[in-house]
Order: sequence, then C-alpha cells, then structure tokens
Amino acid sequence: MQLSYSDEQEEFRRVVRRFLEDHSPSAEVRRLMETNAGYDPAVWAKLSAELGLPGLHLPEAYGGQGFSTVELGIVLQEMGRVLLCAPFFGSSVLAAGAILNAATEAKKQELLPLLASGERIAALALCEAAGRWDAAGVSLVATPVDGGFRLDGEKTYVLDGHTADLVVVVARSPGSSGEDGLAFFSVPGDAAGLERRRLSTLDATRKQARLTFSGVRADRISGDETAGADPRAGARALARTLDFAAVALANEMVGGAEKLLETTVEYAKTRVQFGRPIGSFQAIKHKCANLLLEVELAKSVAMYAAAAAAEDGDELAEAAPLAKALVSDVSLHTAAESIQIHGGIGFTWEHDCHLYFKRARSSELLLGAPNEHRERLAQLLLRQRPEGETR
Amino acid sequence: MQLSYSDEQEEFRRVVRRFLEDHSPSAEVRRLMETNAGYDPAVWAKLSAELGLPGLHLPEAYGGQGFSTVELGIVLQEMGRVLLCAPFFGSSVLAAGAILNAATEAKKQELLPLLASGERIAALALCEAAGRWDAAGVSLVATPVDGGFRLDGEKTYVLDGHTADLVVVVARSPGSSGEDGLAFFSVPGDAAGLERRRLSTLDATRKQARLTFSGVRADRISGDETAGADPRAGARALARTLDFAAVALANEMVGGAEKLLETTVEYAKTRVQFGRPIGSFQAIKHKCANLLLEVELAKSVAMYAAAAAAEDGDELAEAAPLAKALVSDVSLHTAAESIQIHGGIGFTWEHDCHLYFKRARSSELLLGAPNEHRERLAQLLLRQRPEGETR
Amino acid sequence: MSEPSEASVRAEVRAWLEAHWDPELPLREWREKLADSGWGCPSWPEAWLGRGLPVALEHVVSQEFERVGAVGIAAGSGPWLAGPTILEHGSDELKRSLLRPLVTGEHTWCQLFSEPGSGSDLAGLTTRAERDGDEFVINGQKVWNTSAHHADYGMLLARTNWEVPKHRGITYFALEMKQPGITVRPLRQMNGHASFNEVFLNDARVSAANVIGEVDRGWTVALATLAHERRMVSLRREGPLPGRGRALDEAREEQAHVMAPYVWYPQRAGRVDLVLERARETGRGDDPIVRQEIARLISLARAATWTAQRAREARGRGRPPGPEGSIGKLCSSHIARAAANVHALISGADAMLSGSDGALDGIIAEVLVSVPGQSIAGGTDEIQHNILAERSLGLPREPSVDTGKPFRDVPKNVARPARDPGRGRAGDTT
Amino acid sequence: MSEPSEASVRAEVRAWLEAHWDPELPLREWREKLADSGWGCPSWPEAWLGRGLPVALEHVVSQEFERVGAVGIAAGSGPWLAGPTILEHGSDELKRSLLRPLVTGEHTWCQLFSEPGSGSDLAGLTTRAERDGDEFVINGQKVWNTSAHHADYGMLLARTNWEVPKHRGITYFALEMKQPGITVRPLRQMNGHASFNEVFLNDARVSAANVIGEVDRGWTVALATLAHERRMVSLRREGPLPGRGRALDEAREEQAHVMAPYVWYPQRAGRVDLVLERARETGRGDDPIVRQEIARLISLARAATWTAQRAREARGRGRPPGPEGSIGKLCSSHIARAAANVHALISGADAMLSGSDGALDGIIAEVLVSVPGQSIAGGTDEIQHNILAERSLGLPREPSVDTGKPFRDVPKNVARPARDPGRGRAGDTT
Repeated sequence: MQLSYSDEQEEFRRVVRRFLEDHSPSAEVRRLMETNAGYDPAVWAKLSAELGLPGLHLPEAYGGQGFSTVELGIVLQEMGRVLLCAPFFGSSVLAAGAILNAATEAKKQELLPLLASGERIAALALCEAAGRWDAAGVSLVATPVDGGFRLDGEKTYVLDGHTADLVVVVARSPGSSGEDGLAFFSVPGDAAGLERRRLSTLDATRKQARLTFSGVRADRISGDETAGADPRAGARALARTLDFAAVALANEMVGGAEKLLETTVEYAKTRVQFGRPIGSFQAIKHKCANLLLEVELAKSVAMYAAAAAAEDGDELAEAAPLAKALVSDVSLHTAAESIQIHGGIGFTWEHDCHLYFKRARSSELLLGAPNEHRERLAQLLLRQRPEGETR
Repeated sequence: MQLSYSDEQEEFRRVVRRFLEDHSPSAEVRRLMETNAGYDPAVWAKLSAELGLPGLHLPEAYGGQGFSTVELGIVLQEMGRVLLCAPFFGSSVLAAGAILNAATEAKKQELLPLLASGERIAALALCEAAGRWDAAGVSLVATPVDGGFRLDGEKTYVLDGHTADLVVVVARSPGSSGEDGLAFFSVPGDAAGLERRRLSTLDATRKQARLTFSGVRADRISGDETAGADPRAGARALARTLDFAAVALANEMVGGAEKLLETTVEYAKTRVQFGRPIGSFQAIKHKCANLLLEVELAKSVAMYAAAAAAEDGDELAEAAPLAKALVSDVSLHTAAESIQIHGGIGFTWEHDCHLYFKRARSSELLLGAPNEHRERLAQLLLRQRPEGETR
Repeated sequence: MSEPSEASVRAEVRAWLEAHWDPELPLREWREKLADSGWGCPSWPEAWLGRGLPVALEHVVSQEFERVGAVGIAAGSGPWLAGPTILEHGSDELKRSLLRPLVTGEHTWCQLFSEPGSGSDLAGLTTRAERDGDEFVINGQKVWNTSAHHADYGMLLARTNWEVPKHRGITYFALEMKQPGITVRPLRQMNGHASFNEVFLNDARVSAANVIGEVDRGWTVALATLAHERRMVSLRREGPLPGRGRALDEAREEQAHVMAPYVWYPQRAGRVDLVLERARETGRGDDPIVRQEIARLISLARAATWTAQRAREARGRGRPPGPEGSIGKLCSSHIARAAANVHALISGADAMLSGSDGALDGIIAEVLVSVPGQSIAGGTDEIQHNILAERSLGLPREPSVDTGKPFRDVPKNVARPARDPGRGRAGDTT
Repeated sequence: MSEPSEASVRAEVRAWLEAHWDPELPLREWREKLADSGWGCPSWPEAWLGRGLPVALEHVVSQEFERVGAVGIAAGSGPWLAGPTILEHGSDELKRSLLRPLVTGEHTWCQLFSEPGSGSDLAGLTTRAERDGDEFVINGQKVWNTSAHHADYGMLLARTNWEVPKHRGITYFALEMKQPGITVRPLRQMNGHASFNEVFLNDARVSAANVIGEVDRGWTVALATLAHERRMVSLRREGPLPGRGRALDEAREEQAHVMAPYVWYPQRAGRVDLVLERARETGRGDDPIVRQEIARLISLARAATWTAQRAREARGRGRPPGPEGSIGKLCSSHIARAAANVHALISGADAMLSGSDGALDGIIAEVLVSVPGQSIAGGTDEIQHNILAERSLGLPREPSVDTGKPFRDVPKNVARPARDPGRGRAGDTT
C-alpha cells in the first residue's frame, strides 16, 4: 500500500487548497451555515468547472476524471480543512458511490455524467428512524407497480436531501428482510408524494433532511431481480458504498483535525499568560504533542484506507471500519482539546473552534458510531484464519 | 451513609498502623514473598493476640470483637499500605465471611471462634478453572455418602489454600446447575484425597493454591437441604460473601494506592533533574494531581461501600461492584503512574513500586475483573425503577 | 444579648417572621424590613444590616424562612459577592451607600475581573485606571461578565501602577455601570446562548471614594471576592419559590431574571440525570458496551458526590479543609465529558440533530455543545491541577518569570484591536 | 574508482563473497578478512576498514551477505555506537587501536552514560574525571549498562569541569573495563530479569590519550552516539542466522550472548501478536467488550506501523524527516500498555499466575510486569512529548534554571550513599 503522496499529488493538493482558501473562508462558511441550501451554487459551479472535483474519482467513461480514492482523499482532506459547505460528500461520495456500485450500466451512463459535471446534485436516502447504516436497517418497501415501483416510508439523516435534484433510495422488495432483497431506486427531488424537510443539525455546515415517501413513483436503477439473481447483490453494493464512504469521511475528518491542530499550536505560541507563551507550559505543550501524535496516526490510517480503497482488494474490509473509528476518535479529541487550549475564547461563537468541534461530533456519528465500526473490525480480525497466521 | 471516621476510629487506625509499620517493613515483605507459606506465624499470632484483628468484624457471640465493616475497612487499608503478607484476606474476610453467611448456627459456633482467635486459618475454595467468582461457575459436586459428603473436582486461585488448616468448599448437589443447589462444606487442610499445590503468582505477597479433591470426605456446614428449603439459599449466601469481600478488597487496594501516592509525591519533591525537583514540572505535577483526585475518589467509594456493608441495606448491591471496579482501576493506574514518575529506578526490583504494582494488577482480577463488576452495576442501575425515580 | 444558641435563634426568627412576614407586601418594602431587622443577612454585623450571628447558625434562619415560605434578600452577585467584599474591605462610607440597596435588590451588581488578555492569569490584567483629581479614568476591556447588561454597579479590577510586580499594582473599584464610557455587548457562546457580556471601558469614570480597600492593594480584595464566589457556587441550589402573593410573584420574577444566564448550565454539566432513562427509552441499555460506559459514568458521578460529602462531614468534625474544591471542579469536567460521550453513544445518529429535531427535544445536542465549557469556566482544569499539586500535595511551584519584576516589563499578549462596537469589528479574526 | 552504482556495488560484493566467504573459517579469521576488505563496514572510509560507500548503498551489501548466508561484523554496541563515534570524533591513534577489534568482535563495548542521579537529564551527570599526569582518575556510578559485565571497553561520560554550564564540562572517554577500580553488578528489574548493570567507578584510571574528541567537549560526541543509538534501535531486526559451519556456529553463539539481555523485550512491547490467538483460544473473543478493546489495540498498532512506513516512504522521496522517531517511541508505550490490559482482560484470573502456572506458560504475566519499562527506557514518554512539542511543533522551551550557570551551582540530587558492593548495601532505601 502506498503511503506517501507523489510530487504531482502534492501539487494537486496545493491547487485545491488555494481554490478552497479563496472560496471558503470562515466568513463564507458562517454565511452559508445560516442558509437553507447550505451551499453556494456559484462556488459549486466553479469548483466543478475549474477543477472538476465532483467527478474526480469517477471513471472517465461516465464523465469523470478517473482518479483514484487517493486523490479523492486529498480533496476531502482539503475540504475538511476549510469546512467547505457543499454537497460534495452527499452527492459525489455517497450518491455517486451508490450508483457506481449498484446501478446497471445503462443507469450509470445516464446518471453519473450529470453528477460528475456538477450539473445535478444527488442524495442517498438510506437511513431510517433507527439510525442504522446497513442493509438490515432498511425497511422502506418498493412495491412493483405497472412498469415501475412505488415507494412508501421514511428516510432520514439524508445529506442534502432537501435540495438534491435526484434522490437515490435504498429500499427492499416486499416480504424480504436482512441482507436479502435490497435494491436501489431513483426519484426526482420534486417527485409527487415526496415530502422533504430540512432537519436542524448540530453541524450547520452539512445539511440533512427527512424524506417522507407516500406512494412515490420510482425507477429501479440496480440490476433486475431475475429468477437467478443473487438476492444479496443489493446488500453487497451497499456495503461497498459505505466502506468507500467511510474511507472518504475519514479523509475529510483528518483534514479538519490537522488544520485545527495547526491553529491551536499557533495560538499556544502567541498567547501569553504568566509572562510566557502558554505553549511553553508542559500542560499545554504535552497536550499539543499528544495531538500531533494522534493526528499523524490518523493521517496514516486515512491514507492507508484511501490506498486500500483504490486497490479495492481484501484490505479494504478491515481498513474502512478501522479508519472510520480511529479517525473519528482523533478528530473529536483534537476538537475538544483545541477548545480547551484556547480557553474561554475557544468556547465562543465568534471563534472557529466550535465549527470544527460540531463537524467532528457529527461526523463521528455519521455512517455509524466508532464502536460499531470497531465491532465490525473485531469480527473480521477474529475470524478463524488459515493455519499459523497470527498477525 | 457515614463518610468520615470518628476520632476513635482514627485512633484505632494509628494503633494498627504502628503495629504494621513495626512488623511489616519492606524487608520483611520481601523475605516472606520468597517463602512457601508467605506469612510469619509469629506476627500472625501477635496480630491476633494484641489487636484481635482476625475476629475484629466477627460478632462477639462467635469470639469476635463485633466491630463493623467500617473498622474492617480501616484495618484493610492499613494492611494494603504495607502489603502485609498474611492470611487475613483469605481467612478472616473470605472464609469467615462464607461461614458467617452460609453456615448453620452450630457450625458458626464451632468454627468462627477458631478463626476469630487467629488459632486456625481457613481458606475459601470457590473458583474453578473457568475463573468465575459466582454461583454458576461452580461445578464441583458434593455427593451424599453415609452421613456426610464426598467431594470430587478441582478448585483454584484459592488464597492460602496450601497452608490453611481448614478449607471451606463451595460445591453443588448432583444434577443441579446455575444458582440452584449450592452448598458449603468444610474439609481439614490435611484431609485424605486432598492434593494442594501452591501456584506461582504474579503478586508474591499473596499466595494462591490449586486444590484437587479426589473423593474427599466433607462436612456440610450450610443449612440442611430439606424438602421445603430454598434451593438458592446457597447462591445468595455466596453472593453476600462476595459483595462483602469486594468491599473489603476495595479498602485494601485503596490503602496501597494512598501509600504509593505519598511515596511518589515525596520522590517528586526531592528528585532533581535539570536543576529543579521533577515535581515542579507540570508533566509530573499534573500526573500527581490527577492521582490525588483518583485516590480521593477511591477513598470515598471504599468508605461508602464499607458503610453500606455495615448497614447491610439495599445500597450494598450497587456499592460493592462499583467499589471493586472503580478502586481497581485507580489502584492499577496509581501503581503504573508511580513507576513512570520514578523513572528507571521505579522499574527495578530493589524499589518497592513493583510490589504495589503486582498487588494492584492481581487484586484487579481477584473476585472478577472490573468490567464484570461494571456489568453487574449497570444491570442493577438499568432495572426498570418505580415511577419517576431517575437517579 | 447572651451567646445565641440554635434554639434561641430559631425562636427569635420564628417570632419575628410570625409578626412581619406578609406575602402580599411589595417586594421592596419587605426587603427594607429584612434590612432593618438584620434577618436578611444574619451573619453580617449588627451595625451593617445583620445580626452578628455565627455563620454556623445561618442555616437555622434559612430553615425558618423556608418553613413559612418567606422571601429572603436579593439573589445574584450583589449580596453574595459585592456585599461581603465591601463588608470586609470597604470604607464605612461605601458600606453606608452600597450595602442596603444590594440587599434589597435596588441595585444589581456584576463582576469586572477577566479580560481577553488575562484569563487564567487574572493578575496579568491590563485595564488601566488613571487618577484625575478626585476620580479615576478607566480604559480597557473586560469579558465573561454575567448580568453586566443590566447591572447598576460593577466590581472592577484595574491597574493603577505599572512599575511594581503584577499583584501589587491593582486597585478594586465599585464602578457605576450606567455611564457613557461603558458599552456592554452580549457574548455568544458556541452553544448559541449569550449569557455573558463583553464590557468596553472608554474613559469611564469612578470616584476615588469608590476604591474598595486601598489603591494598588486590590489583589487581596479580589481574592476575598473569589473565595466568596467559590462558596456561592457550592451553595447555589435554588429551586423556584413556592406560594402565592405579591412579594413572592415579584421575587420569582427577580429570580427568573437573575437565573436566566444559567439556563444551560445543567447541560454544560452533562445531564447525568438523564442517562439511565435515555438508555431504557432507546433500548440502547441492551448493548454491553453502552452498559460499561454507563457504569463508569455513574460510578464517577457517585464517587464525586461522596467525596464532597466526605469533605463536608470532615469539616463538620472540625478537621481542616482538604483538596475537595479543586477535586469537585475537576470531577465536574470529567463527568461532563463522559456524560456527553455516553449520551452520544446512546442517541447515535439522533445526536446529529438539534433543536426540536434533536434527541430529547435538542437537550442532548445542547449537552454535546455545552460540555466543553465545564473544564474552562471558573478556572481551567490545568489551573485546578496546579492548585491540587501545589496546595494539597506541596509540590514546588514552577520558576516564575513574571512575579518578580515591574509589570511594565512582563511580556503580555499583543493587544487585540480595540473593539468599540460603534466602529465595527471587522479586524478581529481571533 | 568511479561513482559507485547499486549494480556496480552488487557485482563487486558478490564477486568478493564468492571468492572469500567460507562458512568453515574460524569466526575471528573471517572477520579479519572483512576488516581488511572493507566489506564489513562498507560506508566507513577506505582508510578505516570501510569502502567509503554512500549509506544509501549499504543495504545492497547486506542483501548480498544475506543471500549467501555470510556472517557480518560483530553485533552489539561496539560497531554500532563506539565505532561510528570514534570515526567521527576520535584521534587517529584511537582509530588505529580501537576500530579493528570492535569490528572483529575481539573487543566488546558498553555505554557508560546514565547515572542514578541523572536519567532524563543526562547532561547533569556527576561522575568526575580528574587529571593526574597522563591519566584521568574516575569516580562515580553509572547505571543501566547493558553488557557491562563482559565488556572490554566502555564509552564513558564524566565531568572534567565544574565551573562551566553543564553541557560544557563533560569529557568522553574510551575506558578499559578490566581494571581494579571498576566493579560491575547486575541490576534486577521488576520482571525478575537482570539485563542491565550498575558500574561503580572507584579511582578507575584512563589514559588522556583515550579522550574521544576534546576535553570538556564530550557532550557533542555523546549526541553523536545517541543519534547512532536511535538508528540502531530502528534497524535492529536480527533473526537467527541460518546455515551450518564453524563461522556460523561461532557467530550464533556470539549473537546469543549479545542478545541475551533482550530476551524479554517482546514482552515489554506487549505481545500484540498474541492477542487474536489468545482471544480465540480462550473464547473471550465472544465478549463484545473484549472485541472493542481488541479492535482499539490492533487499530493503534497498525496505525503506528503505517506511520513508520509513511515516514520511510517520505524519506525515500527525499522529503525531510518528521516527528516519526518520537511518535514511534510514544506509540510503543501506548501499545504496550493497551496490550497488557487486553491480555489481562482476555486471561482474567489466569493472569494472576506466573511462570509455568501462568497463562501461556507465564508469557502473559511477563507482559504484565514488563510493559511499564516501555515508557521509561530509551527516553521517557515525558521527554518524547517535549521533543515533539519543541522540535516538531516549534513550541517554546520552558525557561531553564540550570543551563546558564556553572554546574557547581546547579541544584543536584543528594548523593545516594556510595554502594561499594564489598561493603554491603544496607543503607540504600531509595
């Protein structure tokens, strides 16, 4: 697994950083936080046109740039650094990922170019009231009706669900349960019978919505359910989508943590109490050192996971939950300690610490809490392995 | 619940402390560690004759002094401070506790005075290979034979089991399981068919043995198993014995932690590096402050639990596992940090830190690891409570 | 008057209340009676609105007031902080003019201690007071000032001498807040509440007669206030007043006003009280991992409670106070942090939502974004660790680089741009 | 000779080995050939037993030795620490007399740096070296000296000037160990092993010609040794030598001798490698709480591995070294501690037993009583935190109280009673 970025990748990072620093300064984040859409369509268009980010990691065949998860990781790290308010994670990572993993070739051809160009924004509607990010948590039923399907039920925690042009819905066939019978559907954002409500979120920089489906007409985008078809194909596509999303989120989180650590260390160098910079006191100094250690570990893990996702081999299954759990913990701890090191000013609204703190707490729970990911990792680790292998 | 000691209790503590400092200095602990019996019978006799400690907490009707668990807690704290090598915990706490809770009046009359006077030493044989300290973990069977019982099976982790004059065995009736059919038996230490082997222990200051019973003749000491008798009486007596022992052990652990903190703080004041006492560096200073906090919490918890055991009301069920878990954690953490603060010298055999560290690690696991006690506490806390009570 | 006993005090206050308490009195009128009688502040001297009772007997008076449902003196930092400080260090003239209105509630007070540049290092403050005839002219900025937006007076610390070490050039003033040189702005916290203020002092003026204690000797006076503040925090446990009547209605209104800034404090402390209920309600108590964390949290919370109780009992036995103050403060941080994590573990995805969409109507979200304040406000955890190590364990202090020299020569924070709200705040990017 | 390439070096060493490697040679004879040819220390100068190759090409030589199973130069601190230090700072006379025997293994070396009174603060050492004609007379005590009981030479730091700041009065000596003034005693650790020694220096003597570097300038030389030590630790990964033959047998014996003190090091590191197997074997992996802790531990261990790999790759890309040294050291402490706790959680009551009664034949018990050393030896966690904060993050140093004044005036530890082992050690109660 390659764990260092090439000079070209570092140059790419610089380009992305420059763009984001220009277009997503703190004042802009604070402005967009208070809006309903939660992002600036003009910036989105520019980021699509100039850098092609929405399709960066999508195959060229579908209008993307064909880069790997490693480059995607770089982009997400940079977005995490500035807390970019944009539908990137919801549309390019989650929804596009679902289409890529689950949809038929025809549907990929139809839908992905729209997302890759940034022209359309999609949302993945997976989670329901129980808050589970897995196949078994899906109870919304897609009932076959003449030539299509009818969706009835509720989805929630849907990133950008209230503004998306297109909603990708994970639903199950009537009578199925667990990992069986899952399929993916597409619904226009303004479909009849679809009620969308923006939710009030802890992290105002990433919007979520609740979607209520009452007899909504939907297209099935995943493969046909023929007699011989694998009933678990949908669940597998979902699992791949979520692994990929977990890796992406880990990279985004690590960017925020790194930025926050830099800000905090800078503050510790300049803030004077008792006639000395507070960073000369071991209490603060060792906290910073410990954060550096954690952030460096988190970076390695995020990079490893991104490389594993790019290789798409056996390592991904363990790397994804490992990265999601470890980086979540580091990200939240970094945010909490940063506030503590800043003292009173860190607890104010006007200081940016809290924006990172809320993003960290929210990302910790998005796609499942760390303990769930650790449980998954442990299950994989403890499977009986072939003779002698004791890693 | 009373959470401060009276002046009389503090005076009692001073007497016990003086005796133990005189009779159990570090050199003596190190000498006894290397012996098979692991204690000095002469000191035991003196501690019995002069202070009456073995029967301190036993009712006067059975030759004891009739003090409560609060005074017992003081004694154990002091024993923990000096790492006294003696069969006190095994005989006076565990075995005498079992007899007190489980035995018939006649058996109490017969056995307890011998233990209270320190004349005889008893051991409680409960745990088996699975390492469980509960009723369901008992599989050794007591088969009724003419006028008595025959024991077959193995007991392990038996404190002072290789030297005890008397072994109190927890066994079950043939065919019983779980919490049913438990009974208590007594066996002389030199009984035919009883094989006793001292185990090599991490903590050399408290000896353990493995006991193998091959058709050993035993007296039943718990109440007769008549037709109308409660089949869970034995399990209940065992649970009470273990709660009481957990509280006692928490008090012993807290004494060790307190002593170690004192030693460590003293070292931090006198040890000079970089031209300053190391205790003036925040890295060390804040570690010490944090240990003080933990030890103070542990003291409160141990005292509360001792008072709850003395009152023997509803509070004990929650207080015992709470105390065992929290004080174990504090005790182990204090020992580990003390070694760290001492640096290299703390890692040597000649320094006493490691004796406390090993006692702490071993006590953590004795009577069940902290997570087991937390699980028990949580179960109690989460029981549905009567209306409105949300504590 | 012979040495008062619990019984004699109880009889006396009971008789007085029987004769005078009338829930239908206007609040101010009742408070004047309290001030006249000395029963409002029974441990204050008889000459100054009190009855000279030992502090240990104060609770007898409280009990009797509670028994009949009588209103006591005003709430807030006036009678709790300013009053005792003025009593101990103020001139007789200040006692005469300031004590009665703060007891009756006619005047409310705020504290003007902390500054943007001096948080943990309070004695490093740089607000300046310059003598101008019979007055001092004040310039600087204060922060974290609860109730400053409606206070009549402020307890102000300002530097009057820059040529001496930092603790020796500070003066303590009773500052009239309603004057042109003072601007008060609310300060919003990360949880959205704005319960503190920033106070900008631009040529504010205060009479030299309003110095509490002596010029340049204000640090000692400040320590007295801080000691009273710790006592106040440990005692504050005010439920709503029961009963009907004009005095009671007015007192409830006053209380609501005074307590408004503290509405999120329970959330800042972590709402341990909700944990078991939430675990049952959500079914998350079925998860062994959740159970472990719950057990840890409740154990810690109980250990903290019992430690406070142990300290109280020990003091009751006449033993000297121990480290319980800082331990309690640190425990509250640990508990708050742990509770927030347990709540997040229990609520899961729901904890991503806030307000009425959020778990428990947003209370859980408010816990999550409030607990970071617990380890900062009222003395950071780091400061508490220093206190424990130095005062309780006797570990040596760090070598000081600032206490030995003139404050003028001590490194300070680079001044943030003056933030006169009238002139906009664009430059501030902290 | 033209600029060597990987290919040219490989061809050359391969040819040489083909011509000279004979597993049946006596070890010493083979090593003399290595010294003569320069292939034993290829990056050393050609004048001094090497071939002047760039460090980056050393691994090519190692690979070729490994490929044919040829024995290399002696193991231990002689060629790894003393050799490079002498090369960089020693006189030509010392290079002539000392380098060859340490390469061949004729002389073994030990380090005499740490003292009971100076651990983290190595430069605060108080062992004294006093000039006496052409010699220095050494008095003091050293500690934590691996292999001192059989070493021929010691790398000794001693103070030669007490009138200057601490870093400027230290001299570095090559000390002959086999002399009457030196007593070596094994030092037992808490896990029962005795892999270090204490060294008592009572009027030990060393020729002035054996000063490495200059008198009073030994600190710089010591830093060079310490840098080589860090490199050695990061490179030490010696499995047992395979193959048959006299040279190999003798080398294995030598290796076993040198490595004996390190037999418990894997336990000190926590034996993460055993965790999954133990969890399966005992069935404890069925407990969700155990699974959480296992996942945490393995995640941490992998994160540490990947971080080291990332740093290596970055260096391979020509980027400057980062904080990985201290991070690796700190991770090893965290991992060791966490692993011990996981092992205790898995083994339960069985972890109370040791030796053959204990879990996994006592290995688990040895883990439990060895891990506390991981965060102390080779630079405590606290020192690593300082290094990370100051060197990697650029945070300011603490104000120093000792580096600016004559060492004579710096507070030091009260001397422990001299512990001449001949006179018994009763007085030592540290």
